Amino acid sequence: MNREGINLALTNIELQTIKNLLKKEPNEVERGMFEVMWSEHCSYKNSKPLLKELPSKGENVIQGPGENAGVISLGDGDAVAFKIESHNHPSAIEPYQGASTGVGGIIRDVISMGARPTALLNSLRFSPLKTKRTRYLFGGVVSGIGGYGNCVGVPTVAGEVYFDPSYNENPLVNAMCVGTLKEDELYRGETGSPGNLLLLVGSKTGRDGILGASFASEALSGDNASDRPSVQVGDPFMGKLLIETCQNLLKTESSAIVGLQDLGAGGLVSAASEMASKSDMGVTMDVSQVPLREENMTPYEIMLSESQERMLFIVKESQVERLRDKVKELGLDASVIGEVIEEKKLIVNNRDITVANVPPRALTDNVPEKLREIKFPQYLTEQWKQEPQVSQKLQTMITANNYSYENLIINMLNSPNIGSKQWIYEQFDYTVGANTVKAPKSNASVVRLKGKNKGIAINCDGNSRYVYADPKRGAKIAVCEASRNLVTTGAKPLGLTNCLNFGNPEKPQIYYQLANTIKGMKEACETLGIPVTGGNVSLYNEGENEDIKPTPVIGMVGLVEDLSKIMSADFKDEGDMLVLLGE
Amino acid sequence: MFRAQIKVNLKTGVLDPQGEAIKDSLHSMNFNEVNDVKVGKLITLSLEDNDREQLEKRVEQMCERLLTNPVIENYQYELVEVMSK
Amino acid sequence: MFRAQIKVNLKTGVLDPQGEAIKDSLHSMNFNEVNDVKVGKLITLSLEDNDREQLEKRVEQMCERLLTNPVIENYQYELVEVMSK
Amino acid sequence: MNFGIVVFPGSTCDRDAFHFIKDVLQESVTYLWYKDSLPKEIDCVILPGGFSYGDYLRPGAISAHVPIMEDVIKFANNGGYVIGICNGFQILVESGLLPGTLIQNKQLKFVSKSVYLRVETTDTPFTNQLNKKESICLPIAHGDGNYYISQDELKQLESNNQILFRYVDRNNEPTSNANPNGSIQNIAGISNLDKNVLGMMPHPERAGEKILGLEDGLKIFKSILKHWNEQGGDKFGSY
Ligand SMILES: Nc1ncnc2c1ncn2[C@@H]1O[C@H](COP(=O)(O)OP(=O)(O)O)[C@@H](O)[C@H]1O
Repeated sequence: MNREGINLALTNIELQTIKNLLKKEPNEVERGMFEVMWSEHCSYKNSKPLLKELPSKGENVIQGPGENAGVISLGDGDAVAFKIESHNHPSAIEPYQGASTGVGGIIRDVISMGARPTALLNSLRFSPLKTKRTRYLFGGVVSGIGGYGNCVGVPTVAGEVYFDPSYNENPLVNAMCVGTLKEDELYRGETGSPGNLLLLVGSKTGRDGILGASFASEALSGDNASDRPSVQVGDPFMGKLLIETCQNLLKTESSAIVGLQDLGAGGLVSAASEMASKSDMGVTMDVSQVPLREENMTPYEIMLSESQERMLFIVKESQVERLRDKVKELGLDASVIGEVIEEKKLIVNNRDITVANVPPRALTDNVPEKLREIKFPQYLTEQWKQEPQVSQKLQTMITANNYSYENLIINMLNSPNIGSKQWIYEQFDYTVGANTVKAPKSNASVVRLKGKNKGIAINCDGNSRYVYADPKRGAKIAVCEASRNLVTTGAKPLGLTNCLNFGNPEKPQIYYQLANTIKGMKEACETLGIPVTGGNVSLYNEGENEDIKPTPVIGMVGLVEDLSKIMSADFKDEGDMLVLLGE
Repeated sequence: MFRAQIKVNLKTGVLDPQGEAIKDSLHSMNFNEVNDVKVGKLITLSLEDNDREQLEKRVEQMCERLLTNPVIENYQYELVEVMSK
Repeated sequence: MFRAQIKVNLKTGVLDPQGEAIKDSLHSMNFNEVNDVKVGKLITLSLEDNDREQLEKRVEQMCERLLTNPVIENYQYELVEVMSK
Repeated sequence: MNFGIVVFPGSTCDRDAFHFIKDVLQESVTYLWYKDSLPKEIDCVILPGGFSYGDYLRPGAISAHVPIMEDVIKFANNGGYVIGICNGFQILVESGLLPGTLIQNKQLKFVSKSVYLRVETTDTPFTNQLNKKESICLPIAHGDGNYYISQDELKQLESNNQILFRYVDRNNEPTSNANPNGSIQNIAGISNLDKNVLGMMPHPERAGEKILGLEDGLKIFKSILKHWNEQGGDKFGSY
């Protein structure tokens, strides 16, 4: 989970709820823990009631929403783990690092399920590249995505990008990762029984992202300078070592490892409390055992730090030393920082002083959910009235400009939304891994499973202009487009993940867009029989003047049963016939 | 004619994985006296102008607008007068 | 305790695409007084030793064996004594 | 034939090369950990692609100094086959086994695509199964593949036939448009003077299977097998 959309300010109602839950006034550390865990990004307080409606079951679903990534069976004991996530706000502040840490974060979500990352995708939304600032942001984001993915050796096989002025202040950067695993090698964020130990693996902990929490969900202001300290810097080299270390440990030490969880938004607080409450256990931790990168860090900072490239392993006490040595041999820090306990408490100590003591469930489950006011947006009333006139308008435009079919086509191809995306994908290593059967320049990309005649087809889609014009239908179109793209390569769609990028949910018209988008997605998924195995919500994407167009991005995964039967869109032979199917 | 030498370094607290990797490598080569390594950039500009005060302002603008990334880097510069060729 | 500040620059004649690109950008931003841009590295080492002469040799070895690539780069360094904490 | 693939921290193409040797070429292959020494039975060392040590300082610079490289240098100086692909090429120039150096791509951007290469020399252990001036197609994916060497040394490379591959266009010409990274004279791969060390930026190990779309990489490895067999196979080796 990456930091995004965190609104630190707890409301009075929330503060009162916390007091009731704790039966006391929270101290500074405890309050910070609640602020992060009850933020929009960690708690989904604005969207949870709506998301419950999405179908998440299916015969192939091994893991639905609730874990770091969804997992779907590919048959014969093979499975695929996948998830999409936004890193919009950090990318608007520091495009290279923002995008790069976004990729790193989604990779860790997938490795924490026990999978080896096999492909990356991304979905980008920017203002048309007319200003220096936008070009700087766009260029930085593209090279940041490549900078991380290329360096860790996971191919970036597909993506999509749209340009629209509504993303001027809030560009969108969504990253998706797909990993493969054996069904019986699935891991979850579980603590197991009391006495198991918490082994923190990876980079040292610094002050990354701590002060930044407050900016992320508040409207981005023009003066980014004040946001500086919040920027997280990724270290893909460490990220690569983390992938290999996790794979190595999970394959060779499975009897010693009980569960694992990546550290993202909310850092240690989030990882520890989520694992504890899922497993109905408690945890004690000692912040003095956390390897630090900077001097004089307070317990508050250590608990909330969002330093990248860290994972939390839960391991059996008897084997911890061997594991620790092995991790160090592989080039990473490893430190025992706590223990699983029976009592359902998250107890944070600094040596022998207790600095926080809260029930894990209070952090993860008890946030007051918000069903917001919904109002039919004014702009739709007007737009829908005009709808019948649209084709007429188009015709008038064509006649007025004396467009021939030829220059109409050239004009369309000239639009950055339709034209070639070569400038982007040539910066991404899409062949590393020697599994890429189709990518890019195809409707969906296909990566094979080595040693088998089958593969995974993947892509992501979401045309926000349609969603803006009609949230419910637009969402259906997005799901259908994604599944069509899979089907046309010869794959059977198996499941989807989604990223809901929206404006300020406190505005009733925006909440209308969100609620109806989810409704549309639900209907399309039910009709097509495609389960939703996870996703991510990014709200408060608003600038000073406007909210972004509602932008659900659908990431879909399908199975290619026979690689020799893949279809591609290029013309094959002279004389072949073109056939139009459908309405 | 002036020459500006601009030293660009990462701000304190910003992760510097490169410095760490170089330090480890130096240690493995038995340069154990090395305690810490930082890697920054050194940008040298040749400037066709003779007004030092004016140039100072210009160099600062260049640093802030293009040469450095104010989000994670800070800089220092020196202006030295040089003979034109 | 000493600090070594090592300036690494490209040898003359070696293509410097980064310097060229920065120069073009600066020109397009109307910093037309910029004649030439060179981008090098600034490596700062903290050294746990007090023998300056000995350290000079060591720093040169580090530069030649790891820190610089003699095919394309040259270097200069300064050693400054600093107070240990 | 026994291939050994060195795994540096941050290697990313080690597994691709392993798969290629084992499943496609069907020869024996082992991973070699960078901290260990080079086992005696290895006939050919592969330095794989990737971002060893995150490309920090200069690509390949830190890796050139890890323990196993001392052995690899001895092995190469005794005539053992060494192949450096992409980051492996960068490690070879940093360790002094190959002349010149690789700097940042002229466009200052990472470049990932398929390129055409012209085979310039066939009289080597790596190209004897290719025809002179044959055009082959391989993927590249790198940010620092811009080969640079002084004019004097370049002349030596040429007169000793050490330039093995050049980037060319579809007409088999080394034009500047066909040059993906600014390399001097479109150089994509070179060997040492004795022709037992190969460094190349393109990835032959990603191009050996029909399903992946490109197969020309196979010819390079078939060349090595042929050369090794001609030298007496098992009886050769053991440096
Ligand atoms: N941001 C991106 N990252 C990676 N690949 C991309 C990106 N944007 C587009 N592509 C790739 O470029 C190709 C063309 O994209 P697009 O124009 O969106 O095609 P289509 O509309 O046919 O899906 C596709 O293969 C797509 O995966």
